[in-house]
Amino acid sequence: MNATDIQIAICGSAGDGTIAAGDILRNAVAAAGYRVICFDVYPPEIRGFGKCISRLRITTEQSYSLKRQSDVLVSLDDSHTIPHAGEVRDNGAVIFESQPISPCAEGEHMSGHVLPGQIPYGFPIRELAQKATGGARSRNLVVLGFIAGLLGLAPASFQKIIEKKFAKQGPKVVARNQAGFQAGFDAGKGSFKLDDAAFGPFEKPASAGKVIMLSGNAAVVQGCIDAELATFFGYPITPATTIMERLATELPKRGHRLLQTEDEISAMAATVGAGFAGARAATATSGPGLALMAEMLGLATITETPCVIFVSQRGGPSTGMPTKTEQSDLNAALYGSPGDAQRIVIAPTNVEGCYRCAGKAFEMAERYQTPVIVLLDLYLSNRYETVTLAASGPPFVLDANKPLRRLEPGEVYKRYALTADGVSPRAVPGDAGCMHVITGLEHNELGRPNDSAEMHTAMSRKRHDKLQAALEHPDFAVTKRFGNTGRVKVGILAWGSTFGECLEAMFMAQAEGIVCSAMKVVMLSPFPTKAISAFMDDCDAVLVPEVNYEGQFAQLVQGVLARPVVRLSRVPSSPMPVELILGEIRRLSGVTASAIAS
Amino acid sequence: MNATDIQIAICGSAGDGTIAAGDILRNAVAAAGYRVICFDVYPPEIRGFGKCISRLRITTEQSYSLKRQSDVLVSLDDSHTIPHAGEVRDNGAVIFESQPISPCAEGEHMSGHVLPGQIPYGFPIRELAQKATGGARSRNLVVLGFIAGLLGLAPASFQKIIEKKFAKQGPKVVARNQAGFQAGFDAGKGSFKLDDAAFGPFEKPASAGKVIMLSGNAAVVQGCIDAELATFFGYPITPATTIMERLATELPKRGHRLLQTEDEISAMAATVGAGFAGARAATATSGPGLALMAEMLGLATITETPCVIFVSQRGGPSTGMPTKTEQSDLNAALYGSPGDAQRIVIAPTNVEGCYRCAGKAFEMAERYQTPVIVLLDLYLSNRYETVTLAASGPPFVLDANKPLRRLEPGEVYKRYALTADGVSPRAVPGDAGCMHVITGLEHNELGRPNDSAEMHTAMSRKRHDKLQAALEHPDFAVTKRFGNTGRVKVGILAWGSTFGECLEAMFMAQAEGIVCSAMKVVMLSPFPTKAISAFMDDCDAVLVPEVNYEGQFAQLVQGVLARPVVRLSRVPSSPMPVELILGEIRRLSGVTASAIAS
Amino acid sequence: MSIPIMPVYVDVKLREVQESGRLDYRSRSLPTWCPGCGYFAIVEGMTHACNEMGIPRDQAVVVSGIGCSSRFPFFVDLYGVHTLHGRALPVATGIKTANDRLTVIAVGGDGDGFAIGGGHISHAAKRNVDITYLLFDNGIYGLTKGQTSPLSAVGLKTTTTPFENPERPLNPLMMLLSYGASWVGQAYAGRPDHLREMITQAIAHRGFSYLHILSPCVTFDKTSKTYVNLGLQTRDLPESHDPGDLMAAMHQAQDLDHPALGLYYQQFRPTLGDTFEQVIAKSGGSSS
Amino acid sequence: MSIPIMPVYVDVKLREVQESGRLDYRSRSLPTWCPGCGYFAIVEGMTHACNEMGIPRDQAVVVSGIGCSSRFPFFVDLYGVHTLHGRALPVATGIKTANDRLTVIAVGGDGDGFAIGGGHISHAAKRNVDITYLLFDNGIYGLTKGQTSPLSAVGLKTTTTPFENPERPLNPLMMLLSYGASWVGQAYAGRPDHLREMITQAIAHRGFSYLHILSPCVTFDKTSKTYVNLGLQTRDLPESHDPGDLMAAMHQAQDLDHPALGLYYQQFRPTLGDTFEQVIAKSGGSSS
Ligand SMILES: Cc1ncc(C[n+]2csc(CCOP(=O)(O)OP(=O)(O)O)c2C)c(N)n1
Ligand SMILES: Cc1ncc(C[n+]2csc(CCOP(=O)(O)OP(=O)(O)O)c2C)c(N)n1
Ligand code: SF4
Ligand code: SF4
Ligand SMILES: [Mg+2]
Ligand SMILES: [Mg+2]
Repeated sequence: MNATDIQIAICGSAGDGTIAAGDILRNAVAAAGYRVICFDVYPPEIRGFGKCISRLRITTEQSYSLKRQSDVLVSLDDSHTIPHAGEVRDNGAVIFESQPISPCAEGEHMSGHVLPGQIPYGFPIRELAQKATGGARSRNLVVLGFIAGLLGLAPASFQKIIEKKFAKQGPKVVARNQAGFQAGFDAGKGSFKLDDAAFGPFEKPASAGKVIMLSGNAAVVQGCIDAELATFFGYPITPATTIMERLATELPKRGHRLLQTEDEISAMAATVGAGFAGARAATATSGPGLALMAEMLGLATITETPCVIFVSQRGGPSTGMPTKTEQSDLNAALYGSPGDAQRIVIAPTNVEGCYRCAGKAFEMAERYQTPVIVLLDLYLSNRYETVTLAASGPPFVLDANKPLRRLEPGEVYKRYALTADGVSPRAVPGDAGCMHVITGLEHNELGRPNDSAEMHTAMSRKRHDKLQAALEHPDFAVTKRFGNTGRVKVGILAWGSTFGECLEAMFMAQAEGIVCSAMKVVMLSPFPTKAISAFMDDCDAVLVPEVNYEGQFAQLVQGVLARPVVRLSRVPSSPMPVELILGEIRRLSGVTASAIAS
Repeated sequence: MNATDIQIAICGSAGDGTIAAGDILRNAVAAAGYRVICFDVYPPEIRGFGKCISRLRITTEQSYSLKRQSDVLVSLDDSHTIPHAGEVRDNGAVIFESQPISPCAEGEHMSGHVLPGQIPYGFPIRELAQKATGGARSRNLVVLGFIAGLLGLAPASFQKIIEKKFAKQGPKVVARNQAGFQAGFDAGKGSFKLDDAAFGPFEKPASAGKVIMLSGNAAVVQGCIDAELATFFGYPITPATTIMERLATELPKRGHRLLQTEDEISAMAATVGAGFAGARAATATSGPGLALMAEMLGLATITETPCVIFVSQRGGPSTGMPTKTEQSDLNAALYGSPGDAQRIVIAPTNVEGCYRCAGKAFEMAERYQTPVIVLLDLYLSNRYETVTLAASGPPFVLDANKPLRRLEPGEVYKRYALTADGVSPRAVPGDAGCMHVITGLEHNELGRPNDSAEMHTAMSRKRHDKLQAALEHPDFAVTKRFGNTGRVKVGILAWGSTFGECLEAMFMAQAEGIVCSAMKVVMLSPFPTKAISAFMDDCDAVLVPEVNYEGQFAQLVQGVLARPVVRLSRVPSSPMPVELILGEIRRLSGVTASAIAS
Repeated sequence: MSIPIMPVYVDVKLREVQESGRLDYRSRSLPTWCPGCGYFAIVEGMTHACNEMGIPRDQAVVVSGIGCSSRFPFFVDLYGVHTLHGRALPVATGIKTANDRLTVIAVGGDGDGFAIGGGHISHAAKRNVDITYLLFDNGIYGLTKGQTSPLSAVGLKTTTTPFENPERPLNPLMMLLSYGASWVGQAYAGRPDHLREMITQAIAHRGFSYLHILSPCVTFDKTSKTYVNLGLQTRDLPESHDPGDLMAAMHQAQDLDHPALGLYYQQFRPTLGDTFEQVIAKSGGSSS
Repeated sequence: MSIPIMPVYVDVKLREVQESGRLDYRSRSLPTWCPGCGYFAIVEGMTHACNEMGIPRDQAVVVSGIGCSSRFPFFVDLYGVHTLHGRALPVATGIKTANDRLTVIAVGGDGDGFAIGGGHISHAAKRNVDITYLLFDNGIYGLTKGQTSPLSAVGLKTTTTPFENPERPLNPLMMLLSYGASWVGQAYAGRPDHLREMITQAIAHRGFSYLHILSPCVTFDKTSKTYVNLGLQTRDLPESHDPGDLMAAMHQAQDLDHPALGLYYQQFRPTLGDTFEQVIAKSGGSSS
């Protein structure tokens, strides 16, 4: 394959412009037509000099996760970067400052940590910055230029992005950063190239549509906008905050409304209120906020009120690890509300999926009259990928309500009419003559309180059964199988952001000759029993990798199907390492590590 | 068997003194030395004339549930009682007003609804009340007297209870009610006895200890007091309120403290605060309140703070059915808090169990440094049973804390020291030199924020593994098997209040010759994997009856064991009917209904 | 000082109600409250106000929490939401955000409002959400059968304070005034005519209006907020009271022993709907 | 009107602190706040107060919510609870209920206290829980990187109000006064000596004491509550102010443009601990 597949990691401390460099780089290569996937790691401190790493994988076709090993590692702060030397592959490049300001002990300089087989590229970053811009602040731009020069990327797309990014800060700042970039570019281009990383010839992708680069949260926002979200209520919380922040800019421009509420209880309450009133309504939060929404989510379930909740998971339990990713809120999303309070829970596996799930969530909420939780996580919310938007426009239905027929004279409107598909035509305030009261009490078809055995049984059935149709929701894949078809040694069953790593691991296993497949499960509730059961029929062993301690999804699969799976539940405060999954695949397929090694 | 086993149902409207009659009756027979189990059904309305039924089963040895059919049915209001005529067994007695005030249509009078085979006892209730007391208000007492006279119960214990019950309202009221009772008694005694229900000769039970009659909630209170609960924080909610109400009287008398907080979030927060400060601390709520406590429960888990939460379930979801029983908050109790937030969840199956679980919960909370949820339900909270208190005093350990050793000079106290059993010696404010901060953030042994992979993995393991020891908690049966030993056709696996019905059904099935057993599962988290797995090994089929729609416990069993069970999940707004369970046992054991009938 | 007034029974008023056409706003369900409960007068006052103002029935939503008081929406023939305990205001805010044209009235009890829901009031007031909040103050938890509420008097014996409530009650009117509520008034269920008038005014106000309604719970409070006591204690605001003077309003509100009835304070400022439009305008968008 | 005062850096104070012995109350962890953040002065004021009052380190608990401010307990060498967002007060109430002998200090930010935690303040004040509540008002959500708070000024641009905050802020001091808090004061992080004095007084008060501390967020608010602005705006309470006069306190509190520093109001009445003992006595029990 002549295709490009380069992973670059930039590492430094919070003050070095590490994340900004990553941001420019990803935008520039995306503008040049490459596909990217990027994930930044931030320090947990409020402020300070904690370690930041920006990792980007640049490919011709969209990839599914970062690679275990980077092709290029850039150090903006050796003390932070040294422990990461090992993540560069053989013949990969390590770029660092060759002239530190003060003489430093040997062990503290990057040059002493480049491993045999890796290619060191020391160059005078600070000096070039000083010369070109009169200060050291643009070191990150110098480094970017160096990468571009070294790897053979055209400077034009960088220059555009730099222009755009710094425009607000005035022409002086733009000029300074351009100069820094140029100095680095010249140095990089002039370097004698020893490593084998390079950008392949670029081919415009065949697929029509607009390619843009989005973080998971930005994709959610785009999905909301394209689905014409009318009201949003939220309370800030990492890693969901940026959804609200972006919407705060985007919604008013479209004449829509956003309110920062006093807490998550009110955010959820107002979302239900707006949903009841007939508007598309959403909120976004993380685990702690989801806990506070549990009671109100139950009200949405029993009143059958459409609403959408974006939940971006972080490390738990409790306040946990606000800046680390985890998939441990699945149980709370599925079961957090007391009573038999089922709802739809969907979890995208990549950024494109964030966009689709966000838009489709509104359709489903309306069509099935239910709260829909879209379960993200920090890894997905914060990572960037290139996404293709269909040229034909947003693939979302803008009114998925069951039509309400006009009442016969004297007819009393039944908000909870028992119908064949369990969905009752819904009137909203303003609909003439359809006055009714919705309530959290069990009720009859009219919505009046009623706690008889018959009514409670009928209404419980209605609330559960109507959701089954979501498994066949138009234009939405609730599960999808990849890899080998037919009988396989190992089947990987995975959900959420971890699926990308699973897919990479599967490709690697296939390359080793292991017959295996991977199924992504996007709809977690209602449970896609048939599809998953059929998949399991094909597998000698079923592996469920997920980033939580209890194996929450594995427990769900076993709970529904009463069939055993192999759990790979880990809490590494980071995405699941691909090699861990690969190791399990090997083990389950009977291939020993030594057999591979030889 | 010469033993007594009589079930009496008293039915009337809210204003008829129905519940009061049941209350006097159960106290009188308990005082006479019988064992009782009683459950009242109230109307859901704030006020009004809704139907009330008080059902009592009176036995020589403690029984496990109400019987499907009553031996005696008393009508204080025919319109409410008529639909219940069918619940009286063949040759059972139906007691009703023979002289209604106004002539009523035939179909509206009880006499027209007594079924063939049942024995009608019409007598002039109102007239007797009028004559004896000058008014009709004591009709309920007249009826009680009639029952006592008819069935041959000595009046003495009734008279004592009546005295006590009405003492506060003054001697006139007492005298009026005594007179009413006496008039009924004379009438009952004088009646020609046609039915075959009668009280057997009473034998003082061999077991030592004090026998008292308690509702489930009263038993919880007794357990709290005997475990020396020091602080209670609560917010009223049906059916948990009476726990707080009783404690409000009992705690101050013992020098202890109770605070009605502004909501459940604060109740739970204050409970955690008091637990942190070293006091035994508890709160009580129902589903909606549990939802609000979810976030704070997660804090208790990660900070490893002892605290006890009594949750009495009612019909859900949402506000649901506040006056109907259900077992649908299991999922929320197990999984309601985001993150991997395991805690201990125990569920008593009868009133005696309420007492034991309440007291033991404080031991476990301290010993394992964890929140402990005691899961009750309306049926258990409100039903009355006779309970034997051990003569040797409360069976609870009053300080179950791991001893804290004195610090070496210069030693820094490690609140979360990683120990072999996962439990770290706990200092509380006031302990010299042990200052530390507890936090909802992931932390190291000192309690300082730390989100490294190693620490998060170690602490997650600690928090989970330490709970396993609870499965062997001293003097506490986490599961218990009844019925046939060895291989069985059908094994019933049940939890909570429904277990009583399961046991009755099992006895009936055994009587029909079906080889079966029933296992009660008192500890739901951590899951008693070994015991349940071993039980399942013995069963051809495993039946899981529970009063919820989703089969939440069945899902748990399958989730852990990946072995199939047969779900019997129903939401009848009432306890699970014994015959439903029996029917399933028959079906699973291959016995057809017709085979039984013949 | 006014003379104690008898409880208001709905049936007494029935003819009058029918004649006035107010029955249009009554639902098919009869209130399930205890006979004599002060709440009957409130539902009556509310339907009267709707009638007087000619509010279109399908353009109005009544939103409540949980409590005896919160059963209210079932007894009027408007759209309604019987939410969760304490959550009427944020749900109402959501409704109003979605559709400004609706008349939105939140109702609830003293426990619902000042205990569990206490965190929301200041924010509804701050935002000046254009809704009306009718707070039914019986100084007790009625639905759960008689526990102390944050507005219970010192010394009240309840099931959770069997040795007498030791805490002084909150002062709701001072609180609302400190929150910047733009219309603050007080009424009493035993003064039905004044009550109706106040409800009408409160609904008419553009912005967040708060009406505190004293109302006896005849079942669980036999000693404190009874018709007799409230009849004796309540007074009218002085004629001279200026509803534009916040400090004067605060001063009047301080007196919990002799609660004054009437309009304490009124102010006009942009509503939440106005600020949404302002933000949309600033963003360069236009309302949809 | 006072002169703008420079930010207080901890290191500048280090010698002074060491000499005074106040370092005893500082924990091993250095604050992780941004250089120049007003909070440094508060931790300094607090340790000073502990030193002055000779509070035994193992008999005091600092309880916080979540926010930059709520990291506070990690920076003092006392017992501490870093609770959940908004829940410092109820947790503190539980601690005090369990053990009256402890000195309990709750701390938190303006979002923590007046947004998500807003429902708890009135009840802590009503019960007169004998704790001190230090509220750090920077008018913004610091930890989550700069969203509007309920105390943000009108017109402030934040990440959630990119088109300017359209709402007027709440008035925390009026609110606390209306809640019946028994000690209400205000200080400013840029006036460290006064701040320390106020913290000491607040802790010394028997009952619920509320100290509102204005404190710049140098990272996310460059325009509103800055050292320069606050330095220019704050004033002292008039000499003549009588802390026993609630209405005078209300009047002073009304002025948000020129926040007055000092003790607004003080009153002595039974604390929660007292009422527990009163209930125990009435029940015929005796304290254990
Ligand atoms: C989360 C939650 N907690 C508690 C309850 C139980 N509950 C229902 S109504 C109520 C209090 C009612 O008092 P109030 O608001 O004063 O209304 P009233 O009945 O007096 O009109 C309580 C505690 C509930 N439904 N939900
Ligand atoms: C339930 C919950 N919701 C939201 C958050 C996220 N969060 C953490 S701190 C904070 C606000 C902090 O603002 P403030 O209280 O003013 O403190 P500051 O950082 O300004 O000192 C928020 C929204 C959370 N941790 N928990
Ligand atoms: S309990 Fe009290 S508040 Fe409730 S309906 Fe009856 S009188 Fe009214
Ligand atoms: S973000 Fe603001 S409040 Fe937080 S530490 Fe920095 S300056 Fe202080
Ligand atoms: Mg009330
Ligand atoms: Mg703040």
